[in-house]
Amino acid sequence: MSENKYSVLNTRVHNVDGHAKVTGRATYTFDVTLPGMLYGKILRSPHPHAKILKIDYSEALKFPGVIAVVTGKEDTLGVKQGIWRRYKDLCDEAILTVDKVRYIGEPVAAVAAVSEEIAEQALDLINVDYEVLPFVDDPMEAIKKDAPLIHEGFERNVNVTRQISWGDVEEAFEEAEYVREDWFKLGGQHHMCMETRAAVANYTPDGKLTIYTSTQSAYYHQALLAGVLGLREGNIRVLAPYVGGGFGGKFELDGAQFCASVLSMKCCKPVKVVFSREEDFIASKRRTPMYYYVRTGVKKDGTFCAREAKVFTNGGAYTGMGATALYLTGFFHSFPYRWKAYRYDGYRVYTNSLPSTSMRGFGAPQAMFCSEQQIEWIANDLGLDPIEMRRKNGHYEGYEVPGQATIASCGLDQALTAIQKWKTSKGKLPKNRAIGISAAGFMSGGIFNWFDSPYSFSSAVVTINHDGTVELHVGAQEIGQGSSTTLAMICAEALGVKLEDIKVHMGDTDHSPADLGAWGSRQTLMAGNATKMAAEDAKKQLLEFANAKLGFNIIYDLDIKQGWVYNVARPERGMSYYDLCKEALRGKEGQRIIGRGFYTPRRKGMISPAYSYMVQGLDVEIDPETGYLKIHESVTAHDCGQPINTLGLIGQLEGAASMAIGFGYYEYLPVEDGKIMNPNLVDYKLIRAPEMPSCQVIEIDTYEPEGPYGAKEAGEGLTNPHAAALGNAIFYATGLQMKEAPIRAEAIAKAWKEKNEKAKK
Amino acid sequence: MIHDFTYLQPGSVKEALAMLAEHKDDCKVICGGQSLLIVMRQGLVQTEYLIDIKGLNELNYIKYDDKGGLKIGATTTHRAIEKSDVIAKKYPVLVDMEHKLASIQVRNWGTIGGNLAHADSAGDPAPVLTALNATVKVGSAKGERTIPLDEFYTDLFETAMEPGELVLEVQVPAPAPKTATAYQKFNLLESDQGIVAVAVSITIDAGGTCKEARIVLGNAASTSIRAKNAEAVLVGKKLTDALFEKAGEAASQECEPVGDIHASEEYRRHLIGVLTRRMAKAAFEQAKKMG
Amino acid sequence: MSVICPVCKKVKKNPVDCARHMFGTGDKPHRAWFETQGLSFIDLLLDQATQPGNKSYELVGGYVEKAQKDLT
Amino acid sequence: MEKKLLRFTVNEAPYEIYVNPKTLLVEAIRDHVGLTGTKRGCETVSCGACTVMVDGMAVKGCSVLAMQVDGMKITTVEGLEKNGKLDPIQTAFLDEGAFQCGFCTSGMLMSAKAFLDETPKPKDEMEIRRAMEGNLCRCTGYNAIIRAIDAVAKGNYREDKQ
Repeated sequence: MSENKYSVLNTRVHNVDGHAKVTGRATYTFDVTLPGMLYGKILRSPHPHAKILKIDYSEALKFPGVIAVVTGKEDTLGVKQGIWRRYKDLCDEAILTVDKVRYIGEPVAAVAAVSEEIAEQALDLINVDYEVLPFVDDPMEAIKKDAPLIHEGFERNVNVTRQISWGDVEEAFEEAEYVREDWFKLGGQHHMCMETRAAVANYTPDGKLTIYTSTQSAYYHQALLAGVLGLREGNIRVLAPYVGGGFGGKFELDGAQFCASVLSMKCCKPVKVVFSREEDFIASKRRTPMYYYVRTGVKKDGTFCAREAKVFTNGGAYTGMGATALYLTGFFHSFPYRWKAYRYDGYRVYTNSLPSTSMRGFGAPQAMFCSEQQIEWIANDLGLDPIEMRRKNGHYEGYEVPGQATIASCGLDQALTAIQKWKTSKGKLPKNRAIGISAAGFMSGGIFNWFDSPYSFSSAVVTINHDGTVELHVGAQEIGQGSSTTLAMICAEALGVKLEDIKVHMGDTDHSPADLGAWGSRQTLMAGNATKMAAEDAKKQLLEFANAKLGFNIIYDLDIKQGWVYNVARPERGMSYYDLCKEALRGKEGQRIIGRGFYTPRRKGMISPAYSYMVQGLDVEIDPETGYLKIHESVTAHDCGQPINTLGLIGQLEGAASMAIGFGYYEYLPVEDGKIMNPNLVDYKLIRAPEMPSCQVIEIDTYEPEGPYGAKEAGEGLTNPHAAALGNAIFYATGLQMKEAPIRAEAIAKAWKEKNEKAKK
Repeated sequence: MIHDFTYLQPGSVKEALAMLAEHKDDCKVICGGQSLLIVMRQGLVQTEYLIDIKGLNELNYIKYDDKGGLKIGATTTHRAIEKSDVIAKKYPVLVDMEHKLASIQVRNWGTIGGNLAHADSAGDPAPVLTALNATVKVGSAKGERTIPLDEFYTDLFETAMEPGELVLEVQVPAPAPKTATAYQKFNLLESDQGIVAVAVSITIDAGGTCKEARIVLGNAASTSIRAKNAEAVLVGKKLTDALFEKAGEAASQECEPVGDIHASEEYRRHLIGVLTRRMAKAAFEQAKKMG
Repeated sequence: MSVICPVCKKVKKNPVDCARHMFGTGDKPHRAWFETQGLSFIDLLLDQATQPGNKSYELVGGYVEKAQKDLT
Repeated sequence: MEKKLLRFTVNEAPYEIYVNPKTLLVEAIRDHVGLTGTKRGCETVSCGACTVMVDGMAVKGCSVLAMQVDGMKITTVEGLEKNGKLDPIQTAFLDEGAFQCGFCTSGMLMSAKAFLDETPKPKDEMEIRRAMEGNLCRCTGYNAIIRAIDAVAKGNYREDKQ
């Protein structure tokens, strides 16, 4: 590792919100109590598909302690909303449904009462007459001609189609000397945020709504709520001081936010709605389950020629963010390789089950499970070294993904070398133990303005007080990923001050500039750029004053570092930053120094301004007779450009690994008859400390010109490779090809048994 | 949401038994409550009276002597068993079992009596204690009686206890010579309940012939069950890998598991076979090493 | 042989490619064109998706070719 | 339902409160005493976010009736610091970045604290991992938490080393 040229960046610092979090002082929406607050509970559909004929809540209203009952038909504008505001067809969810339910758990009515218990008891007193309709919960069934229609106007339940292509696929397949095709099946996965969906809405008779909520994007929720409630955006204040996890599940409007708001508007009192863990499982969306067909053609020397994929995704009852997942899975299915010709046809299908949406990796983990295993099998079929085959076809700096993206920085080659070296160092492993590897790449800030925001993607305001303390106002959202610390570090580095000088203000739409929020791995790059620009703007103003004050020849350049304002040519000559601040404010008639910054990607293709690369290795022991997997070690070679927040980076990568291993092995989320079969933490298996392998991270040194200080994505992309790496380890240890994720122990044991029986014959 | 109940906190076993006699079917007993409170919260269990025996220290003990064997009072916590020196020395399998029973938090508060009375067929202690030939002492206002653990369970969440009876103690005979017990549950997360579990106790004679075998299956039927056909495969024989394999096959046939989202019936039978084979061999190997 | 999309007039390199573009775009005007030809957009789309080969693309490609003379 | 008098000590302060007997310990702490550092993440005694110490033992606050701790000493996350000075385990969590969203952190800290009090010298890393088995974290992948506990166990935070 080269010496750190920065004084704040890439050092180990305490998270700026750490003290509050380790002392129990951090107040989450879950902890918010307001004077006179009521508690809301949601009545949910027991049917996967039914018409609502009548809702009778008269008995519930008579129940002592019940203050209000709301239904979609009587108490809402019935606005169908969605995050794809540019495409009205895809705004298909009313949240509190008006006439029809389309999945088990869909909100049907909501009650506000003086206690949570009374609200819950009152739910039993609401009578709903349903006309139960035939339902379908699998996409391959839902596209059949006689399948029940879930949304009017969406024939054969096809919700969205997406195509990506370049090159002449037919011709490229003809050039191929070896073609392999496989079908894969990918399961859903639950975000399982430790803090369930929660909101405390407080509507006051002056027409203003304040809402505390657990969100990945305060601004999105401000705008989405304005749309469904008929309020001006500016009259809604969204507060999200601490958020107990998001992972892609908390930037759509949810039942807690909507029902708390509608109830509060009816009562003019604060109303708190917190999902139980079971509600969170059945009614807060999931990673998109998919059927994946992959056909790949290569030359005998391992050169990639063509790839074709057809994908059917189980969209569940509504669109949500699912249309983007459909696009991104197709795009990242090509990653991180160069294909002469590539064709992806994706179909998102409505079904009567929990809606599917974005989740960490955003469609890519599904794609990589298929792609990276098939590549391994092809190398094996052809007797080629799989790492060299990947290297031969990999992206490189300057490569253009035809019509899609230009790769400005790429550490794939070095990452492959690092993993190759680690693999070699392990030597020969004992029986039933093998190393599986997988490569991946990911975006660094999604360029999708489906939301049609008129604001910059990210904005920041830096205000310098007379004592040198700095107020950093950003709309970025801290959800645990560490962005408040990362942005504070960028601000401190750019200004040349200490991290302790920075106070970060985020998670409050009244006091932070708009920002699209925490999704698509965008905060470090986009909010980071905006922060850097704002800090540099403020610094420029300070230096103007310093120039005047210090009286150097104008040919000299000034800078600030670690609180010292100095002449770059003569660093010992200068003055204290803190003294400078005091005087600079006087020079501005007492006004504070304010710097502004923003970032909106331009001319950066359709997906992202930059891409991260990684190669993942897993050392796995398999008990093939039972299907039990023990992961001994996880090693990641990772190119995220310039590391900013050292501890945060390691934490993000380890956290991603835990979630990715869950996707690959533990986190089975079965749906039968439209019903999630394990909506609790006893039956839904989350990896725990004893099972979590040690993780080693090898940083690959690259510089991303579009990123702040050369930084790019870390933390989301690493959800992509583990499932395939697990599959590849199983393949080398047992010869089995596992085509369904999560790879279930039972499936391994069964395949092993069948293989042995076949061998006996 | 837990339904309301009247909370009773007896100061002695006698008082507890009197309360049980008075309220019979209208009451439930809570001890550590690590399982009971979950089902009460789900609304699956409602009760008019809840008798809390957690504080009954007269049932909180671990006693051992070579003649009478081990006696564990009902309100003894899992953690106390896990950390008991005498149990570690005499019944190491019990300590191993407790290590992987849920989490430290649960073991700190949960009790052996509560666990056995809850009668979850996936519970860890029952198969191990049954393999160790344990007996449960139960009491009521009318008196006390003992029930061998392999007759204690009648159905899922059902025991042979009459209304008004309370688990007082678990009794485990002193270990016989050249006897070893092995236990394993199969799960993906090591302290989860077992998808299936197998405990095997094997006694061999000086020549290495199997004198006695007790094979107990967890979560392979509505209660933990003895695999008597599998035991018969081993008893009276010089033990070999082929016999362990056969015992496994017998166990996988005689168990009565049901399929659920965690495992199909077929997979559970398969796992029972594999684990029976492995545990029988493990117990045998340990017994061989004993003097 | 390059062709012009009969709906949005985009130039595509051949009729099959143009058919694929029309399915891929799939917006109201493109779907409506299928109806005018007496074709079912969604049925052809799903036939293409679920069956091997390019039958739907080739079929629609034929209609695209026929439509060319009215476009120039 | 007749309320019962519960007397207990929370973070060394005595409390007398009246509760419905079905009140869980975590509800007594959060809703009656008003200490919201202790969280709840499930209804099935699975996640450990509600872990507190009862007479020095780590216990899940959702698995215990409040009445069962009558007369006992409870320590919550708010009770870890003394006169504004953080407990070594809190500092170690900061130094290792052993938290992200922070929602599981209080429970993690209480499990870790109880474990270290009981086992000042764990024999290996797996012993620490097993001690934390009852606490779920969705963000960190646990390893940073294990490193923090290990650092305290190794004595890096002893007074004489500070």
